[in-house]
Amino acid sequence: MKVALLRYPGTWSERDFQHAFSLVPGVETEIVWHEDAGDLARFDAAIVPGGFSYGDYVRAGAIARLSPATKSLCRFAEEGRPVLGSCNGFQILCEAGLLPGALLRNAGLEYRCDWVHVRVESDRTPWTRGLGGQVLRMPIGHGEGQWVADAETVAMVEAEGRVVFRYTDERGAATLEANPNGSVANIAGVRSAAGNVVGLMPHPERCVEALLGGTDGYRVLANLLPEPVGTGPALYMER
Amino acid sequence: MVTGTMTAKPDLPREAGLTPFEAERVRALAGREPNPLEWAMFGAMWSEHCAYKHSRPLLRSLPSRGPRVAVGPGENAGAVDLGDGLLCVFKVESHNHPSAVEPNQGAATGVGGILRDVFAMGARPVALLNALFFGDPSEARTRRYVSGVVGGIGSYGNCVGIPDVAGHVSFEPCYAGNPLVNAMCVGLVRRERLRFANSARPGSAVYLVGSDTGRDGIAGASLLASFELGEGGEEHRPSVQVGNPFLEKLLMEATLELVERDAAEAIQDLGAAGLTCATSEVAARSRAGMRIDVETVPRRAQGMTPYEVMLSESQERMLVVARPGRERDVEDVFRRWELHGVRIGTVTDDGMLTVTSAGEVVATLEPRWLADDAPEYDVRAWAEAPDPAGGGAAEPTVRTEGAPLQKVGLELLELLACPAVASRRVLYRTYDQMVGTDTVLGPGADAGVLRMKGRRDGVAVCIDAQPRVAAIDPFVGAASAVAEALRNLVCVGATPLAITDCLNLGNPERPAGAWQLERTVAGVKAACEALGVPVVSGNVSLYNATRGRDIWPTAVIGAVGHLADVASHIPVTSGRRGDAVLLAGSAAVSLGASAYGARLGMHEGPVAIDLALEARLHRFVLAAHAAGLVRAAHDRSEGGLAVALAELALRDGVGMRVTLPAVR
Amino acid sequence: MRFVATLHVRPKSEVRDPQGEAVRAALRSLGLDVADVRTGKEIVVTFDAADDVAAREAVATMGSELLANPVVEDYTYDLKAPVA
Amino acid sequence: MRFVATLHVRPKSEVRDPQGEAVRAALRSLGLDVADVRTGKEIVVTFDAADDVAAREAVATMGSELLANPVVEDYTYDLKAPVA
Repeated sequence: MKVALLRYPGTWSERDFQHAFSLVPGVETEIVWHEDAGDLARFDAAIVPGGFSYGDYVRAGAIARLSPATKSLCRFAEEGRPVLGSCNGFQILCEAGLLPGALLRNAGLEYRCDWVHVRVESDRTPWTRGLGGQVLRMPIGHGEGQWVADAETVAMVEAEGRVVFRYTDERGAATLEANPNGSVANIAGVRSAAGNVVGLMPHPERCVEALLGGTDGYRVLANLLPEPVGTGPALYMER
Repeated sequence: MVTGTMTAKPDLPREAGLTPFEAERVRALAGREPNPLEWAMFGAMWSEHCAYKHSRPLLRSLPSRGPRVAVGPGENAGAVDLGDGLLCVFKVESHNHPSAVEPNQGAATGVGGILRDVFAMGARPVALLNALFFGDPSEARTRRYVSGVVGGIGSYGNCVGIPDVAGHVSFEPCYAGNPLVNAMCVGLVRRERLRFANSARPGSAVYLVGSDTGRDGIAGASLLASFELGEGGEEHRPSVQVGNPFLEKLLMEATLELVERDAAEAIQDLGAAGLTCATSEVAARSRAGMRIDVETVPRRAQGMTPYEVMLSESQERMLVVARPGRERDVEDVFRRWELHGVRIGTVTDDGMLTVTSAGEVVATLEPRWLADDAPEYDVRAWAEAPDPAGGGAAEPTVRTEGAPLQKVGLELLELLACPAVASRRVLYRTYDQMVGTDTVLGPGADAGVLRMKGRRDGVAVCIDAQPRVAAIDPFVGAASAVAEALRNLVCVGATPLAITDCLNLGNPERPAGAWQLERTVAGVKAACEALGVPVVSGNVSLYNATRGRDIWPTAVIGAVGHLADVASHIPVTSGRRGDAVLLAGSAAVSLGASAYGARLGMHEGPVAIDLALEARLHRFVLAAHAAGLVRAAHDRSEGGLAVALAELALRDGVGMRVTLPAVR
Repeated sequence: MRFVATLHVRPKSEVRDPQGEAVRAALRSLGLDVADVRTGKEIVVTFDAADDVAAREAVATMGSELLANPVVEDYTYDLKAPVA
Repeated sequence: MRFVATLHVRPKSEVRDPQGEAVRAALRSLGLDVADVRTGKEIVVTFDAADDVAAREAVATMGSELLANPVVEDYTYDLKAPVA
C-alpha cells in the first residue's frame, strides 16, 4: 500500500502525515513535490495535507488549484482511488471542484486551534469503513473552516448521504456549541459522489498517539488496510 | 574618489542618529569625512538597537559558559547540547517599537525575525513562544493593541507552520502607550549542520535571497528603537515593515536545504539595518572584505537610491555566501523553492566593505568599524537609585484578618477573573499549538514540552517575567523572573539547561533608567549563578517610555530544559482521590507586589528572593519527579497560593481539602 | 498594449459573509445606525494584451480561474484602456 | 433616510502588498502578461442618517475608526443618496 503525500509551496503537515502513517503497518508513504506530481499512477491512495498553500492568499486553496499537481490529482480521483484532504487539503479539493461547497472564514473571524468531536455520518468511504455512527475526538487548527454551499447543494449532500463528518458534543449531538466555525449543519467533512474522495477540516494526523492526546485519527488512516484495525498504539511507538 | 548621491545635509551625523561625540569617533576611525550614505550606515549600525551601546559593558558579566553550552552569546542564536549530536538553538528578541506603530505587522515581523535568527544557524524551528505586555484591558486602545499583536503573531506563525507552545501576558498601566512584544524561537540541528556568519572566504559569491527590497522600514527598527517614541513619534509612522509568512516558509525550507547539501559557507539573516548590517557583520566576523553592487539588488519600488537599498528593512531576506564552486547548486535551490535569489557581490581580502552603484563606489568602510567599534557607555557612571519611593514601603496592612470564609471565596473568584490571573486561552486558542505533531504539553501547562521523533527524551520550554516585582526592586524582579522560568521547567520534571533573556527598559541616559538597567542585569546574573544556569543568547530593548515616563524594568526570561523520558507525560488526569497536596519551598506570606494587592490598588514592597532556597527547591522537585512520586506540580506565581491550588484543581477536574501552614 | 483592470469580487447574496457580520456589529458599537454590510475584494491588475478583445478574455480568465470562486462569489470588472 | 456607502480600502502605495505579489505570480502561471497587482477591500454599508451631511460624517467615522488602518491603508468612498 503506497500513499502519496502531496506537497505544495506552503504545505506543512506532509511530514506529520508521514510520521502518522509510519505507525500503520504495511503502509509506505512518499512526499511528492507539486512540480513532480505529473503521474500519480504508482500510488494506491493520495493525501492532500494541511498547511497554508501559497500563503492562503486570495482564498485558502485558490492558487493551489492552478498547480499541475491538482490536475493530476483530479485524474487520480476520477479513477476512483482513495483521496483524503485535511484542512487546507479539504479547501483545495473544494476549489478544484472534486468536493461540493466552499470553506469561508470562521464565524467570528478568529483562527481556532482546539480538540473537537465529530460523528462519522457515512461509512461508504475508504477512510470511514466500519466507523459509521462513531464519535471521534480530533484536533482542528484553521481560520477558514466554515463549510457553506447553496441550498440545493446542502440538500443534495444530506439526501445522498455525502456528509462524512459532523461536529458534535462528546455524546454525538450536533449542537450549536459543538460547531467551532459556523459550518452549515455542523458539517465537518463531505465525500464525492463515488465516495473515494473525502475532505474534512479536522487533522487525523495529529491524533494517532496517546502521547499527543488521542488516537482516533489512527482509525481513519489505518482504514486503508484490507481489514480495519482497532484503536491505535496506546504508547508512542518507536519506529 | 567617493561621491555621495544625496544632496548635502546641514548635519548628517545628527540626521543619522549619531551624537557629536560619536561623529568625532567615526571621523577618527575613517580618517576622513564620510559621505551621506556612509553616515547613514554608521548611524544604523551604531544605533542602540544594533550596537547595545548602553548594555554591552554590563552584559559581559552574565555567566555564559557551562557543560551543555554549544554556542554562547554573540551569534544569531545560542545553543545547548541535548546529547547524541543534537543541539537545541534558541533566542528571544523584542519588536516593541514597530508593534507600537503598527501592532499587527509589528508583532508579525517580530516572529519572522526570530525565526530567521534560528534557521540562519541551520536549525529547523520547532516551537515559538511569546511574552506580551499591555496596558489596562478596560481601555479600548489596549484592546486594539491586544487584537493587533495576537492577530499578527498567529497569522505569521500559523502560516509558516511552527507551533506556539508557551507564553506570558502582563497587563500593567506602564505599558499603555508602549506595549512590549517579545518573541522566542526554539530550533533543533545536528551539530555537523550548525552554520555561522563567520566563515566567509575571499572569492566566494555573495547572494541576497527572498523578497524584493522596498522602502519599508528605512532604518526603521534600528532608528525607531533608539529613540523614545514620544520624540517625533509621527514621522516614524511611514517606516512600517510588512511581513509575508508564505515567503518566509519558502526561505526557511530553502535555507535548510542549502545547509543539508552543505552548499553555503556562511548564512546571515537581514534584520535591523538590513543589508548594511548583514554585509558588515559577515565581513567583520569572517575577518574579510566584501564588495557588493546595489544595482543588482531586486527592488520592489522604482527609483530607489543606494541609501534606501542599503538601509531598507524589507522582511524575509537572507544573505548567503556560497561555497566555492557550488554557485549553481545554490541557484538551483532558490529556483526550486520559487525564490528570487541574486548574486550581489563577492567576499574580498582587502578588508573593506565596498558598495558600488552602476560601477561607481558609493561607500567604502572597514566592516569592523560598523560591526564592532561602536562606543560603549557604562551606565554605572551615572546610575542613581530613584528617591525613597523606590525603596521597600512599610509593611502593607492585611485587612482581611479573620475575614469570613465565603468572603475569601468570593475574593478568590474575583482574583481568578482579574487580568493578571485570568486564563489566556482566548488568546492562545488563535495560535496553532500542534503543527509538527511534537507538542506533548502546550499553552496552559507550566511549560511547553516537545518530544523528538525517534528519541525517548524531550525538551521543555517556557518564557516568564515579573514586572510587578521589578517595579519595586529591579534586582529582585529580574532574579524572580529567572527563578520562575526555571521553576516552571522543574514543575514538568525538566532539568534546566540554559536561558535567553530580553531586557526591556526605559531611557538609559537618565539616572533612574541607568540604575534600573544595572540592577536588572545584576539580578539576572545573581539568579543564573545561584541556580547554575548560563545565558546563551539575548536582546536588550531600551528607550521604552511614553511621554517621558519609563516602563517598569521588564526582564523577560526564556528557558530551555531537558527531560530524560518524555513518555512519562502522557496527559492523564493527574490528581486522584487520596493524593497528598504538599507546599514546597518558602511559606513566608507577603502581599508585596501581589495581584491581590493590585486589585485593592496596593502596589508596594517588600519584595525579596532567597536564591539559595530556590536552588534547593528545584533540586527537591526534580528528585521527587525522578523517583516517580509526583503526579502534578504547579508553581505559585501571580495570585499566590490560592490561585495556584485553584488552577491545578481546575486543570485536572479535581477537588482539594487544604489546611494552611502556620503563617510566618 | 497596457491595460488596467479592476475586478470586484463579492460574496453571492444568499451566501453568508462572516466579515460583513463582524463589521456590522463593530459599526453599531460605534453608534452608527447600520442595517447591512457586505464585504468584498477589489483587485487592480496592470497587464499587457494585444487588443481590447484579448484584454477582456484575459480578465475573464483572471476572474473565473482564480480571483472568484463561482460556488460562493460573483465578480464584475471595469477595464481602463490605455491612455491614447 | 437610507444611504448606501461603498468604501474602497487599499494599502498605501509605498506599503508592501504580499497578497498582490502572490496573485501576480499565480496570474503569470496562467500565462497572462501581468505587470503589477494591488489588492484591497470593498465594503458596502447600508445605513440610516438624518441627511446628506450626517451621512458623510458617518462614512468618515467608519473609514477612520474601523475600516481602514491609517498607518498602512488609505480609503475612498462613494455615497448613493436614497432613491427619490
